[in-house]
Amino acid sequence: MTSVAGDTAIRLADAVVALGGFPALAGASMSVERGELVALRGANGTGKSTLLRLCAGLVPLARGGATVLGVDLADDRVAVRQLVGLLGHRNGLYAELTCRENVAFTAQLVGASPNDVDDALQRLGIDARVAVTRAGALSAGQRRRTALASLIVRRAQLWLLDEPHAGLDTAARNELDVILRDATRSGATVLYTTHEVDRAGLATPRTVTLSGGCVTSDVSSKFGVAQ
Amino acid sequence: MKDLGFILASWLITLGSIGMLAVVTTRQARRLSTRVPDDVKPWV
Amino acid sequence: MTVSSTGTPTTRVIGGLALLITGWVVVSAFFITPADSVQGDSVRIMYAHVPTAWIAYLAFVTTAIASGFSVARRHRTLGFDRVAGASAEVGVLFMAMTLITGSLWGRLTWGTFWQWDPRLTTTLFLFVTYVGYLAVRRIDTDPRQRASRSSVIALLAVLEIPLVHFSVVLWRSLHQEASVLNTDGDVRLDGLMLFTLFSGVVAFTLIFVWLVIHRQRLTTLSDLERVVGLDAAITARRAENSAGVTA
Amino acid sequence: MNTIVAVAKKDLRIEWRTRTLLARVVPFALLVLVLFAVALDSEALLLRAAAGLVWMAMLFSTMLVVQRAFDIETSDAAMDSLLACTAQPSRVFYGKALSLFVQLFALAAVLVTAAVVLYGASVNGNRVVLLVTVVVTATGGLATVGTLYGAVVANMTGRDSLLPLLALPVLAPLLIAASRATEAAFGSQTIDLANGWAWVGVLVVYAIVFGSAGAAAFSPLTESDS
Repeated sequence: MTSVAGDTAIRLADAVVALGGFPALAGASMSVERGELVALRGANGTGKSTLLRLCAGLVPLARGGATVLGVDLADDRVAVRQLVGLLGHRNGLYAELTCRENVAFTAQLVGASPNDVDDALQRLGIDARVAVTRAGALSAGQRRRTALASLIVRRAQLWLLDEPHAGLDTAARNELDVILRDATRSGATVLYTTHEVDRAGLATPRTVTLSGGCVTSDVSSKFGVAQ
Repeated sequence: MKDLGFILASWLITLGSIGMLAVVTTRQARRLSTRVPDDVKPWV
Repeated sequence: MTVSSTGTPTTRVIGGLALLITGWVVVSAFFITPADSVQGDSVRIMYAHVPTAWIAYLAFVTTAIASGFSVARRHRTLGFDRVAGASAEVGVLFMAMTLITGSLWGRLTWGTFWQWDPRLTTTLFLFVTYVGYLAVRRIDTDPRQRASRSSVIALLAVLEIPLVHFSVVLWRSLHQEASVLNTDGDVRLDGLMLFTLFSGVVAFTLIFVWLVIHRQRLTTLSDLERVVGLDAAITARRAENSAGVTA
Repeated sequence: MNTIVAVAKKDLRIEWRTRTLLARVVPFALLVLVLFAVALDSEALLLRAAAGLVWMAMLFSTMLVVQRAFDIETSDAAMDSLLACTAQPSRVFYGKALSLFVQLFALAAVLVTAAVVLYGASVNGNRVVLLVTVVVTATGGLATVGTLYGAVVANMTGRDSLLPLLALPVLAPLLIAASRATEAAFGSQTIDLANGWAWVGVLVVYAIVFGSAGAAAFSPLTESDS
């Protein structure tokens, strides 16, 4: 899928998002090119999740400008929904369906093949036993992996991941890093939040730090950022 | 006048509720107006 | 100095005129017009009831049209949505008054407070539908979201009401019951009675316009208050942020 | 088409595993019928009211089924991903309506049987055709309106009390038409068979109107706000 937006995936200009009168984003500005892998850092309550939800078209823009994949969010935030894959706090799974059924449902909707489902499950280390377990009975980490598998199957242009590493074991975290880099190599843009300094630094060429609902630092490095 | 009670009741209900809505509206307006600066009010 | 009301010279003129004409209608209804040959004195309720009902229907037509415009403009201008909401608020009140005064009149004329005739039944459903519409509007959310949601409800009501009316008409037509009294309120009126009724319609239309103008300005105020509050909150959050960095 | 079937199958599979309909809604609807019988306390009156009571019970049960159908979507924010995966939200609407239709149809079958058993209503000969048509068209209307207003309240606070307030007035024409037509099918003295079929016409128009309106309105309704 091509877009008229050129090379910019996300452009925020003093973006403000109000949640019940509270400015969760209080004028954030940043720009992300297509194919970039960007980590969003910041303490709890600095607006990381809100920034992701804004980019996914789930919350209205109150002030400023926001363009995601060529879609002006102030004008039509629903249009961006289809281009973006969001993994939020909640996994978006059906508790009564098995892990595999959840991923297969996504595959059916986007027209992916059953092979894609198997590949995605395998990449996230979901074995046959877990695959046939109801999502409601899985552990938090396994549910997270299932949601990630759904995301892989979707092949979205922009990946927005809220704390994707949380709840995963070391092997899965490393595999996730590989998956994210593969995604950017195939042209997708990845934006994920984390509050782990080392992971943000080592795995990611660019780290954007949020504080008080604003972008306070933006560091790019090929070698990672020394803290 | 026959059925004066019914007729009076109808008129009182009608004019009373309109009056009440008008009073509530103006009071609310007075309360809210002070919290918003004049230069953004489109009718000022 | 802040202007401490939503009034303007125009609304004051409208309000004054409305009061004046309403005064005349009351005087005429009680003391000048004669009793009706069929209905007797209960016709005096009609001078309040008919204009009220007229305004109630006018209000819902206004809401429907304003909602349609709001959708057509894709809720970019919230003015239409505010008018739709204000009109529905006024309409629900007038609809309640219509139902009450109507049943008082019905008690005198038909001998019953309520009859399941199509007009009454449709009016009742119209009332309940717009109570629901107002309930949706009251949910605290972003104004544009409010506009988008409530316009859908208002436009669905436009579909619903003819269906309700049609099915009630069909339903009642199957019951061949004689009316208690063969009148449905459309009485023959002499010149003065007609003029009083007409004055009532004019007066209540002015009242409606006055109320809608003021109430949509109230919505504007509370939307603006949100904006002003957000400005303050953004400044506060940014200040807290820079304070945190220097500390 | 694919999306419609996928969504409907997903909903029905979840329903089959939780058996909410069987375990809660069907008992509730039967209970309503029994309580009506106790309240009316007259067999002649019950027989006369049977059709209306069946559809009243259907309306109340629809509220439960619709709430359940959207709880599935909102409890883990699955609706957001679902809508993100489809180009046409109207297909999600039809998918959810289809699954509601299947569930409500099964419920209607149970309730009509219950009316025959409990209230002494009788259906015979060519009246069966009318009855089946009424149940199909009325259930179609219930499913589309239910899905539409379920979506309206899905991301609102206090939706449990809001759904009946919004949906029941809209369902009034359906209640009137379905009750009268079912009355005709039950062999009532007041309504003949031809009139029964006229009411079916109303039900068809109703289902088509809200089926298309729902599909058109579904997309703006699903914008979440927090």
